Amino acid sequence: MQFESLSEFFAMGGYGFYVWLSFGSCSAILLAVFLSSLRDSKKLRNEVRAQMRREERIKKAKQQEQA
Amino acid sequence: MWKWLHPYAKAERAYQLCNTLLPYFAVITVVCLAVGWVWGLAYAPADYQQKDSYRIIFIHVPSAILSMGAYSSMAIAAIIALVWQIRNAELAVISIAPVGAAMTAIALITGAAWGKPMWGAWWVWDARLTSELILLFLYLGVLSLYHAFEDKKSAGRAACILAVVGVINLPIIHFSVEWWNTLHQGATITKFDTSAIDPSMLWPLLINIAAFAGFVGVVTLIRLKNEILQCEKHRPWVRELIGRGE
Amino acid sequence: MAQHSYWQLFTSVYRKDVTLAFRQRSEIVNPLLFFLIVITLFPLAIGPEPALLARMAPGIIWVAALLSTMLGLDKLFRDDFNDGSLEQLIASPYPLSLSVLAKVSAHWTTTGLPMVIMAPVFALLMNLEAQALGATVLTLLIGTPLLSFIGAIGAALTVGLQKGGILMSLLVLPLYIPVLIFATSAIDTSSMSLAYGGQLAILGAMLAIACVCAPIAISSALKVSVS
Amino acid sequence: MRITNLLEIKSVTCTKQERCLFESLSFSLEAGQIMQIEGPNGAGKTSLLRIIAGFARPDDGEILFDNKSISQYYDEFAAQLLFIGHKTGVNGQLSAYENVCHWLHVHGCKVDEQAYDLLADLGLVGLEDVPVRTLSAGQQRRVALVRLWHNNAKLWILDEPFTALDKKGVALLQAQFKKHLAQGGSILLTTHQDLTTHFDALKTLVLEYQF
Repeated sequence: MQFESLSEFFAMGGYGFYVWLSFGSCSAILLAVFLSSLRDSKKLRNEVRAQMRREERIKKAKQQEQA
Repeated sequence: MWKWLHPYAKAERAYQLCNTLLPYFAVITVVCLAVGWVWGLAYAPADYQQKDSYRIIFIHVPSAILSMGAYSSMAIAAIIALVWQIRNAELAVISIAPVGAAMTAIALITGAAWGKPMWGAWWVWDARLTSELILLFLYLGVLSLYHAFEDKKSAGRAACILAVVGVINLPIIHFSVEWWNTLHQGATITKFDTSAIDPSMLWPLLINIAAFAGFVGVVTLIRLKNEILQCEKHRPWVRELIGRGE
Repeated sequence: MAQHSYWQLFTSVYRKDVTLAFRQRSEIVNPLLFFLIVITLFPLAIGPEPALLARMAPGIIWVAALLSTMLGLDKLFRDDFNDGSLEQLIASPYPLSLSVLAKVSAHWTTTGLPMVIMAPVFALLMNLEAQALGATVLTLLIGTPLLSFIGAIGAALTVGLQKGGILMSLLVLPLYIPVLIFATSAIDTSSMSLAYGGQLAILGAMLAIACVCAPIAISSALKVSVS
Repeated sequence: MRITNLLEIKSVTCTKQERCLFESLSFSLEAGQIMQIEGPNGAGKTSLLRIIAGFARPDDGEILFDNKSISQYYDEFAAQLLFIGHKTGVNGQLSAYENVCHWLHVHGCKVDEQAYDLLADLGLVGLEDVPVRTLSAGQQRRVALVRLWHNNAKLWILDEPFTALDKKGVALLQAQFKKHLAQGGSILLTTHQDLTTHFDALKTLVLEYQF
């Protein structure tokens, strides 16, 4: 371990601001891209389920018409 | 001659392939990221000159490498899509673009954050940073062109054409920016590349590169699965798959 | 089968576009006026101090040339796309890249060439040294067709879109950067009365690449936009 | 004359905005045949024509012309193709004569003094050198239809050719269809009015509207 104490670790030899700024922004961007991909996939699945339900309703309406 | 590739042109098979690959990429990413960051931040020795500010290298260099790597793999997928008319390659181009743009953004931000302690200015018109900035414009061009089309099929092909045009111009841009930078060399001394990096710093750097590559793989696979489902939405295998709640 | 003469196609498409441009005189005058206005903005913004203006003249002239070429690009395929002639060009026995080559050269003749002719006037406005004038005209002569070729790729990609204008410049400007770098440095070195043949050679090489590769990219982009 | 399978559409599928217009559609067209595609609005008639003409690419399936796939041999196919869509392909600023000459050059046909006679055949005498935008919609349509009288294409693909045409124009057009079929050419068209003259080699294809 290069640093004696945790506080020294955060100080990063005086450059703490820059190091943690870059690591923070990097993890923020990585997280943003990852979560937006997951959100897209959930949205897509809901869209398909909604479409399936819509077609159910159309089919049911057609059957009532014929019946 | 591309016969073995063709079966993956079938959307469902490609979807299953992404599903099988995803866990491996995820494991690599998580492990390497954890090890790489802890090693780089806490255990790697400080640089004799720049002391601890050099630790930004552990995310700046991997993201810069991956931004170029993602663009070239996007261009290869674009060439495959245009030459062999393989629809899945088009979807791959669209899946790589966002995470590639993210990598370029990270490289720019960490480059600027690293430049401040070293050269005293947030933005320096260093050749590599400028090429990275133009690469970001190329990514944003591909993404905005894709989202400008309503019809997803022609959107994919247009994005492929732009990716190929971009990759042809990439070396020209890089060469001219390098040349332009040495022309105005007098302005700032921009010795940016770390000279001989000794193994104690090299290993965490390699692990971080693997971690970032794994991350690009994970996000691309997820987005590729989304694009395949989006494009095959009306097909029975998709409805049955989503019905099962996968 | 009718006689296949590529030259007949090239001249016909070229003549059509040039006559269309001359019928609506504004299509030629507008980019030039825009060029002039952008040139006059800078002294107003930076101050009239001659030495400073002369130092910045190459960059300003070339940025203005870049923007006015882009202004003229929108109409390159827009009218043909809207009235259906683009479809007829695609459904013709001749390769589409040949008619695209004709269209881009017609576009250059109506927007690029007037800029080259008017360059001395703009150089005068910007108080550019006399010996740099030759370099300015030469770089514009080689550079503007290059701008038309690269810009036509962006125009072809966005012709089918309603809000294509801004998007086209977002796609095309990064690709213009190498041209800008070498053209302005050619004028710079010539104003220091040094040899600038190297930069011109690189511009010429880029033009050669663009002449060959751009029509292929443009025709595939047009086929995508039409579909 | 051996019936050669001029045009073959093999299991073509097309989806637009997540709506499947038609699925694995297959039919063929021999030389000397005319096929009329009928269907309600939005059934995908125009999309089908644009796919056959090679402007759009189908989701899957392929189109063969003289047993050669049109995507690989597009230039050869285009030499034999004449396509007139909703958009006439006529430039408003140019005169009718310039438009016709330009089209003939682009399609590799010899251009001689015939252009004036062709325009006369279509009832555009005296309007040859006036900018086309000043003509009426029907007259502009006729300027586009002049191509049917002077071309070397075997396959005609026409998207609602009778729109904006008066009775005399429609009759004129159908007479030209007969002449083209007699010379062994084939026609693929969509129209809402029924064909008034009788064609013996008439095939019809009906596209239903699919949700």
